[in-house]
Amino acid sequence: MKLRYFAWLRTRIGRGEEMLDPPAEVATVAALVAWLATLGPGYAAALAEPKLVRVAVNQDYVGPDHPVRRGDEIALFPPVTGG
Amino acid sequence: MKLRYFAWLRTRIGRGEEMLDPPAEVATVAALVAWLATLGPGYAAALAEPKLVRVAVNQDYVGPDHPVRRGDEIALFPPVTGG
Amino acid sequence: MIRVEEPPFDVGAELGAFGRNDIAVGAVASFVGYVRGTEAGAPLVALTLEHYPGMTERQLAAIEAEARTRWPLKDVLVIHRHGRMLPGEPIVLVAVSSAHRQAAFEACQFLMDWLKTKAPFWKLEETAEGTQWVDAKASDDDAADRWRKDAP
Amino acid sequence: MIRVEEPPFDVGAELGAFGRNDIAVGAVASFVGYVRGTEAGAPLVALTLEHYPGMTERQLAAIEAEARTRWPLKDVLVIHRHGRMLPGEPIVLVAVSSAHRQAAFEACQFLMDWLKTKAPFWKLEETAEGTQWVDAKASDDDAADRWRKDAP
Repeated sequence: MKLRYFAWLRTRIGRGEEMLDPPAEVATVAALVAWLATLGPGYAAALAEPKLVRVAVNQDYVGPDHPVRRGDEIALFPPVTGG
Repeated sequence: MKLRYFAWLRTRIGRGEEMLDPPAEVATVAALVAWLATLGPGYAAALAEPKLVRVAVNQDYVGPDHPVRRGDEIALFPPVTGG
Repeated sequence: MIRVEEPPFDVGAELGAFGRNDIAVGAVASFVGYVRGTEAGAPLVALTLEHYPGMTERQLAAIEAEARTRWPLKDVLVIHRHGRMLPGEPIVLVAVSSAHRQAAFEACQFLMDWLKTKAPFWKLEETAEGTQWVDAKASDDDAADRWRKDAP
Repeated sequence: MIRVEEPPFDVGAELGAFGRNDIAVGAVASFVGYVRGTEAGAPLVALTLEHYPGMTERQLAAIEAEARTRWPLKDVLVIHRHGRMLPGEPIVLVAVSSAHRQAAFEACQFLMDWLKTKAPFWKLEETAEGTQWVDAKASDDDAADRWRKDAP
């Protein structure tokens, strides 16, 4: 699946997007975030406070129980601050 | 005192302003409006519904008990509809 | 600034320049009222705004002063036309600048609501059938009443 | 209309033209957000807006659609810039036209409140000390929450 990161999640993780292939048991947004946090210190720092992480699947906001599937575009970012 | 009329009060009374010298017992806005209504059919028509008449003394809104004095500029008009 | 004037004003020029003199301005809220082409279904030929010279400026200045006591505003601009105007022409413009958006929005709405119920203007509509004074709307009184500060 | 773009836009030209194609428009409410020259007392060098291309346009279109279900609107214009911008430059413009002022005011405020909490933009402030991501404000969530339609 395609992962995208924005704002300080991007700078902490050190990249804006990547293709990843998580194990089959990673079936929800919450599981995906937990798995990502194990990928390295940058990921761990970026995802240390899961309540500050917003997730969009295929460009729509979703909650932690939303399923994630191969082929999805999944974006992680902090609360938005535009306008 | 100087009387000024606006909008449909002006068109019913038939003039925009005039100098008038009401009797001494006409000491309040309410009394003035009642006295004006006796001056002719145009005045009577304009002032038939006193609750539709707004009054300003020296360019400030006032209530029916406000005193009126020689030398005042007193304006009568319907509820405003600008903006 | 309060301006009561007869000729049409240039909405783009006014709003393009407004608030640009102050680098502390983060938010500009504005409202422009235009003459609509129809009233109650009938085509409108023109609208004439009568006003009470002197009292108009006085009331608008008082409304601006009241807004400034309620919100931390930078600039305030109120332009209100009088005289005869055609469909599509602007009647009134209110613009407010502030550091933050909530103050700008609220003050702009407050200024319009109070202006509608306190500024001595009266609308005369002109249609093919003739002319008619516009009645005050209860909804305008209700809108203005939202801003009343009742004693506790 | 939704526009997400990088260069500065001309506030006067946008607002001067807005809503002028429809004689039924009686009211235009608008909001413009500008880059302030200081943040928390420190002079701001620049502000950079990062966004999520694609999702931004999608969310803004959804916000406009939601506003149109709630109020009888004529035109809606949302311009939101991304990239690096300097103090005094406009960041965002929201304009709404309607027959009557209350709908225009409410919809304009609704659009800004929802945009602030739903459109995927992130502000990076640049001062002499370096750069810093702006934290989301609880007050923005509160403002957006006003418009929630809770089930009875």
